[in-house]
Amino acid sequence: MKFIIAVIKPFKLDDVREALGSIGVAGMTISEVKGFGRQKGQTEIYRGAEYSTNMLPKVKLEIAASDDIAAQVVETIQTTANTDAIGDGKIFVLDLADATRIRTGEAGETAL
Amino acid sequence: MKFIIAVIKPFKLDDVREALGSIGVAGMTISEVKGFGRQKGQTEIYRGAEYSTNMLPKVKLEIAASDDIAAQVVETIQTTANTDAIGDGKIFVLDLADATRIRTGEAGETAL
Amino acid sequence: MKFIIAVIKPFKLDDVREALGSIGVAGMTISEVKGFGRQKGQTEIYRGAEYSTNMLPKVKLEIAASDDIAAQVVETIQTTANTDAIGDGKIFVLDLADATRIRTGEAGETAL
Amino acid sequence: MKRTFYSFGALALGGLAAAQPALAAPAAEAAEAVAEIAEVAAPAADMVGGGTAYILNTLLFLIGGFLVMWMAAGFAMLEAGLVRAKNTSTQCLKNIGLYSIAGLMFWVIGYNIAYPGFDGSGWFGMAGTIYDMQGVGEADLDTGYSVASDWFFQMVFCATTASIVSGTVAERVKIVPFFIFVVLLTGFIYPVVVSWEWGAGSLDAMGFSDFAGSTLVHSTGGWAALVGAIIIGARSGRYGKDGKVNVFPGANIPLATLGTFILWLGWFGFNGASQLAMGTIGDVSDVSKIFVNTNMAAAGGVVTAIVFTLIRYKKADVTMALNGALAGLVSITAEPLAPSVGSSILIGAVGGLIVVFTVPLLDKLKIDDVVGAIPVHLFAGIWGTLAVAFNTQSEVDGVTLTMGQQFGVQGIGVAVTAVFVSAASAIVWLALKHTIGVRPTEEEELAGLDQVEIGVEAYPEFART
Amino acid sequence: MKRTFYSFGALALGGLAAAQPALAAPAAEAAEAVAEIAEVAAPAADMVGGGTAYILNTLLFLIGGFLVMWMAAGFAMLEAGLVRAKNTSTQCLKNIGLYSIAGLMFWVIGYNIAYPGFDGSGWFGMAGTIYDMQGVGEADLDTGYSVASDWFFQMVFCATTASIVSGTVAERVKIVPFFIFVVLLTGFIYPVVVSWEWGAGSLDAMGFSDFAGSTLVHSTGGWAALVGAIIIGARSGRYGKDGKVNVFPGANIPLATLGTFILWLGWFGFNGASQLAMGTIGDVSDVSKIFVNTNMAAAGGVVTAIVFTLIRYKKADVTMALNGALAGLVSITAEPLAPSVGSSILIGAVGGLIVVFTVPLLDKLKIDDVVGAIPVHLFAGIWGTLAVAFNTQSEVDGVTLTMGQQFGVQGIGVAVTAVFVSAASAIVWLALKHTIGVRPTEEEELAGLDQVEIGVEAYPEFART
Amino acid sequence: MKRTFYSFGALALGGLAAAQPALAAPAAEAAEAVAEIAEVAAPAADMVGGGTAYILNTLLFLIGGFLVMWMAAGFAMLEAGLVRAKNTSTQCLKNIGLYSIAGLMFWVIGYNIAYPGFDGSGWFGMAGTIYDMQGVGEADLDTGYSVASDWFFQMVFCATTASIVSGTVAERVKIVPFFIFVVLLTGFIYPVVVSWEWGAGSLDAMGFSDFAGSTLVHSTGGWAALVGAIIIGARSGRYGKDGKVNVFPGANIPLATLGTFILWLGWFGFNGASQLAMGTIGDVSDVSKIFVNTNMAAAGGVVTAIVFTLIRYKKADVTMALNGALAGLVSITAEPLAPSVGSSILIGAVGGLIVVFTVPLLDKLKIDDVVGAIPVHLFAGIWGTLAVAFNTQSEVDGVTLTMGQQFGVQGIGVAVTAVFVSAASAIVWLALKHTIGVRPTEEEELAGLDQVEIGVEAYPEFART
Ligand SMILES: Nc1ncnc2c1ncn2[C@@H]1O[C@H](COP(=O)(O)OP(=O)(O)O)[C@@H](O)[C@H]1O
Ligand SMILES: Nc1ncnc2c1ncn2[C@@H]1O[C@H](COP(=O)(O)OP(=O)(O)O)[C@@H](O)[C@H]1O
Ligand SMILES: Nc1ncnc2c1ncn2[C@@H]1O[C@H](COP(=O)(O)OP(=O)(O)O)[C@@H](O)[C@H]1O
Repeated sequence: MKFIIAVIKPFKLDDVREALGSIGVAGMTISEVKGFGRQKGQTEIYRGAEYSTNMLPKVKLEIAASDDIAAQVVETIQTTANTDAIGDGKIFVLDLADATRIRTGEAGETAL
Repeated sequence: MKFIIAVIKPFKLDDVREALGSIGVAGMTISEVKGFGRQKGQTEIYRGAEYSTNMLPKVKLEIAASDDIAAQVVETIQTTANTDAIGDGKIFVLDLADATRIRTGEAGETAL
Repeated sequence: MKFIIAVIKPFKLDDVREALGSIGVAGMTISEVKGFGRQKGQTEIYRGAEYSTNMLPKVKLEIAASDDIAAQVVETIQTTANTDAIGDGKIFVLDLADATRIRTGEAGETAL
Repeated sequence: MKRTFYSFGALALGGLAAAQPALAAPAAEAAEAVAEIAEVAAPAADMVGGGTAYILNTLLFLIGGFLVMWMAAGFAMLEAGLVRAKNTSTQCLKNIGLYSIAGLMFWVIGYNIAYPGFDGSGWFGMAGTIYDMQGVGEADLDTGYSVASDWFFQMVFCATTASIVSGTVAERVKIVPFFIFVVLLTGFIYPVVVSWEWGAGSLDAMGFSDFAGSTLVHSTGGWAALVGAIIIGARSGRYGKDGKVNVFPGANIPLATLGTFILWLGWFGFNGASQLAMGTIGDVSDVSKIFVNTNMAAAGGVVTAIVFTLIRYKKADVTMALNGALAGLVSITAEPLAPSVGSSILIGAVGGLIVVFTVPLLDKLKIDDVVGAIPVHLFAGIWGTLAVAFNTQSEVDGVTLTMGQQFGVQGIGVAVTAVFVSAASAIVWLALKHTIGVRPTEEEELAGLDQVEIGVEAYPEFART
Repeated sequence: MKRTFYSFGALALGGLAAAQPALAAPAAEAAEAVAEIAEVAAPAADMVGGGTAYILNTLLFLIGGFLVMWMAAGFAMLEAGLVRAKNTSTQCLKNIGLYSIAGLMFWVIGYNIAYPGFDGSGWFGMAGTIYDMQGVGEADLDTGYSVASDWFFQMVFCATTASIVSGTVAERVKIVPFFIFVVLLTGFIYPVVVSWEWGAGSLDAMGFSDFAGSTLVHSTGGWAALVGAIIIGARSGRYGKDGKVNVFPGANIPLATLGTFILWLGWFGFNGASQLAMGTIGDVSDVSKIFVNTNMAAAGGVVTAIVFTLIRYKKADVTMALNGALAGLVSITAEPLAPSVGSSILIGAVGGLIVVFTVPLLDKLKIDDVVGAIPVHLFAGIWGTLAVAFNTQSEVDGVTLTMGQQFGVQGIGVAVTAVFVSAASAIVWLALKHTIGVRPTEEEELAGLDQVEIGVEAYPEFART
Repeated sequence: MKRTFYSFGALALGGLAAAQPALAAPAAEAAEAVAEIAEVAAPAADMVGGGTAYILNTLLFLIGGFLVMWMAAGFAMLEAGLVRAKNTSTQCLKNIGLYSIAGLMFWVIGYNIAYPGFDGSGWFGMAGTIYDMQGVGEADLDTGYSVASDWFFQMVFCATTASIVSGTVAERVKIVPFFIFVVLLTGFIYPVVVSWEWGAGSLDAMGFSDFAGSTLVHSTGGWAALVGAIIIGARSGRYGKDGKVNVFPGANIPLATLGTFILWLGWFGFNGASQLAMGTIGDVSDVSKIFVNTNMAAAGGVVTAIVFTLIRYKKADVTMALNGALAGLVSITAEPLAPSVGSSILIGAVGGLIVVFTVPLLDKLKIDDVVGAIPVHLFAGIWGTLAVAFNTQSEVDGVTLTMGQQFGVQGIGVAVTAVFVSAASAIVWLALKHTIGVRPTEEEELAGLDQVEIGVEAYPEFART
């Protein structure tokens, strides 16, 4: 099993979720994060003082997926979240040793 | 060492924390997330337009644990966070290659 | 590749980011979390009732790094975020199986 | 003091005297009588004509009325700030709803129960049902002020009573039963209590004195809230095993602060316009004194609460300071005119102390009062009502009561209000509980009423549950 | 009713009569005339002298004026609460900016277009450009009130009109084009409409009646908003394929609630001080009645909106209750004096119903109105204007209109306002669109106007979007 | 202008003249005198009797008083919106506490220092300690207004001064030393400055003119704030190495906007009621003019700030627009009556400009002013005080000053206030610093004062630190 972490632009969330749904991903966990990378934030002026945060709002998805569909999940995210603009984000894939569904206690792939 | 990620219902947090404390888990990192899964959100009406977010508030726990107690941690979370209702959440276990305590620089299991 | 998760005190964020920048880390993802550990929160009084949350605000950094610099990243964080006080935080290192840049579809180390 | 219609049959003394309403406190009355005589002797040009007095009296009601109306916003903000984010929209809805219902009910029946035309005594009466506002063009100099302005001013007091309840029982009462309770509180329970005193009923006859409503308004709301809190029970999870109090911090402290400032501002109308007249220099000077005393009692409450919490807890809990201000205000409400400034500060300070002591006490008793309305409105209201005796003694059948007697009478007023309001509220709450039900399910309560009952989150973009 | 300068040439009847302005409704007028005669017969001491009446009339304008000024804060909070967090700072800036611009423009030119000195009819005129406030020390008893107080009161109405627009077109209009629109709306479009009725122009001559501005203020703002919403288009992503309405919930419901309470409070000034005088007991009693009716119409709107949404959606959407209050207020604004309390509640209740029905309707038409200003100000404004006919019939050339005729005249007023304001607004919005552009780029809109145009996030520490 | 007790010995001219207080500006005075004579010739029915004038004067103080009291809420919201979330509860507590302390201190000693009974000159005096409010029933027609209403109005000004300081030194001063400073500021420093001018002291004798307190209130608060900011130092981490200014954005912009609107509203009371009388048609007309000028100066400040920041930074920083409004208001406060509307706009606009220029300037000097109170209250206050000379020249010993002389005198007033307030404040701040300490530890400051001093987070559910 794989644990996939994707950082995307917030407004792409709905599209990505729909696309993942259509390839059979039933669940995911979402959090709001700040991203720091090549994409630079706007220079802001607050009361005459310039500042640029460089920390841009991003959305992080965490998806546990079976090995079969992991590659497809990555590809789907990559194509759907893509805007060809800097700051589109990253997808990280980690190995997932085990998974448990709290409600039933089921473990392994059936827990996903 | 294992890196355990658990997604639970928010109101179970205190119970889970206490239960983990009693089996010797000294630390964890907690964040608020939105969960997407089988459990469906309520249909809401805002100014006459229906919508259902499907994104439900959840709490995510991240716990680094030694191999000895990892299984016990998973079990404790599973039994404590369980309400037998859909949406109780998941526990994911990843392998943890290394850990460091910032204050002392200690590494490995002693850092936990 | 490594996936490094660091939990630090919030006010150390800018210093750590700068230090990491100077050793060539171009990106990272940041989130606000609550930490539970040896460091105890203040006992608060709200309307005559005592409570202590024990949940302290922390900042979590997630950094994907090539194997070459992973150790240096850990060390840099450890030395920069250190205040010699309890609650300085932890650094966890996981193996990263794969990484993809959404904008270009590049995979592996070049995606970082 | 009676808030009755008074008719100016005898205009003989000229406009000045005509516009002089009955006074609250006999002591003050005597003093003013002297002043009046002096004034009557003054050049005629200095007299205030009856028409002018009518306008000024009416204007006092209008200004006082809009200031007290504004208190509805104050309660809404205070409560919205002190509940958890997941119940904030519900609290907003309850507050705008209760203010609206209070207005409707006070018109449908309330006013005519509050002012039943008692002839010096009585515990229940009705002067009809729907209140007949004077028609356009029927302004009558003899009433001394516009009838509609008086009704407006009375109505906003009625709404205040309901606001008190909504704060205590927040976060665990569904909106429909809550609104039904409000209908009965504002249409029946509150007006009955008012009739005893301002409606020239039996309490008034005994010499009970409640200038602007420490008992009639605040304690009435307070008892209804207390009984509600007991019958409904605490918020789910609020009291743990072995006496542990789980803290549910208010979600938005600046809003609670704003609410308190709004209430403070509104209280100038609440107490000041309860003078009921400003058509003479005596009256307008009294209104001024009331403004000062009201302000200083609140200041006394704030400072006491801050100092006391600093000493006891080493921290200055801002919500206690806010409650302290309100307790000071409630305390002075029963008699904001007669006390000296110094006494007013003291009266308010005791109110502040009461709050900081009784808020944790209620928690010990597992009575869950979300915003502290019971300490503020009920306990400080009782204190203020009793404290009247220090500064004013009523005249009953031509004899002025001793301070001790006045205490007795004030106590009687507190007691009958307690019995009646508690009983009536208990009946209503219990009836609701055993019919349509008052509380959401535990799961709904955990999810928050906003999700379940309103469908609109208060802070959808940053609420974290 | 005309809001013209009236001069008191004939002071023969004494101060009392002198201070009695022309009345809104002939029916009421007749009734008051009777009362007046009775009053004149009363002892001279009860008359209100001309000087006193002048002061009281002026005071009404000042109090009414600051209450309506306060409505600018109400709109700001309502809108700040109902937009998404990423556009909140922009909405705050727009509101404080538009209030400022309205004041400047109404002075530079607006007032003299609104009050061009029509002689009983006219559609456009100017009495000069910059309004010449009376100098210090030039107070003139004959004007009956201070000219500056009247100007102040008129000015805040002008600002209200602009506030309405800002709510509808929020979240997608850049600040510079928005402010340019405000300049033209407050300096030209609004004043022209006002001149037809309060400026003694042609609508007034026909017998059209709009006491405090359901049409002149609210519908004018509403038409400008509607035309703007159509020309500018919906917020990016608001309407999906196949008719799906994407919900963008307001970021801060307590602020929206506060805004509504502020508006409700301000409306006592809006309607009450539109009586334009309180120097007689008749006038001040009318003001009182207006307070009551205004309040009750709002209450009717709230209760209707709550009951209706509960029945239809099983939830009580708090934003609908807030809109219901405002719709009730707008509905009663065209005639807050003549109706009985019961009629007022009904008029407001219909307003509330209109809102809950038309808010989703606009979404069906893909007209994106962020805060519901079109249902509240335009639709309820039209309803209120037509409903005048039930309660008041004007006298034209000495003949009182029938109810049917009055309906007709009210309809004409609604229609000409619709045509003129829509056309004028369309020209301005289209001109802006095709020159400097009205909307930000889609990317900027997604990022939020606060980032792009203001540089200051509204809630930097917890906004998430 | 003197704000002294004036006694109406000579009632010879009848009520009208009797109620006419001394006027602010000789120029205006002359003009009004003419008007008055005309009025006196008018029919007696148009005169305002002494009793009526007394009531109206008192009413002005009461309305003005509650409006200025409301400014305390405005400062609280402005500051709560502009500090970081972790210090918001503290800021709320400080604001409600300081308002309370100001009331108490102004009663304990302040008023009697402010009005020491100087006989045309003097720099320090005391007319006793605790202020003796008039008793109930002791209303005296000769005072021309209720003494308590005057005290109330004066007291709220005193509170304003303290509010100014709290904004500048926010986020880094512990509550106990802060409150001690407030005790001394409101009980001693502010009253002394007031005594020089409104207390008929030496500045007044020189012909210095400060109608409603650009110097006496705003600059006094401003100097105390400036000296405090210097002695206390900047917030930890605010100024980086090599001149880098670290931006700490305000946590809640809509609250700051609300605060500004509240202040704007309150300012109608601040300036308008500083006319001190409305018992004549001249006075009430002046009050009206003051309303207009006050509003237009604020509008000028807003528009200037928006236009200027748009040009300079390509963004319209909303916090600058808010500060612009306040700077416009402060600028016109020294003389809101005499200028024409056009001049008022200009005076306000310059105030707005001053703010946008000096806010970054203070940062260059590493003077950390959290809310911009120094630019708004001190710099714009100085500007407004000097600008008086353009519009008004005082009469000293029967001779009217030239504009140049008036500038000189205004400068002297600014200078002595600067010296005295700075010195006195420095002594207090330094004494506090070297005894109980003013600042929290750096760790505490990082954690936020809410955690350390109050124990209550402002937004516990979504604050992210
Ligand atoms: N090394 C990294 N580790 C973790 N997250 C990263 C890393 N580099 C970038 N990110 C995340 O990806 C986002 C986009 O990266 P950025 O460099 O701005 O653009 P791009 O993905 O187009 O190269 C960043 O905002 C950050 O959240
Ligand atoms: N494949 C997944 N990857 C990551 N998180 C998941 C996944 N599936 C579910 N979750 C998380 O677990 C929560 C509960 O899942 P859900 O399917 O609703 O119920 P249950 O756990 O009872 O099957 C979700 O809200 C989501 O946060
Ligand atoms: N076992 C753990 N798993 C995950 N996070 C942990 C663990 N232990 C500690 N942490 C995180 O590290 C933070 C600091 O830990 P703490 O025990 O308080 O101090 P220290 O790091 O100095 O030993 C905690 O607040 C928590 O966020």
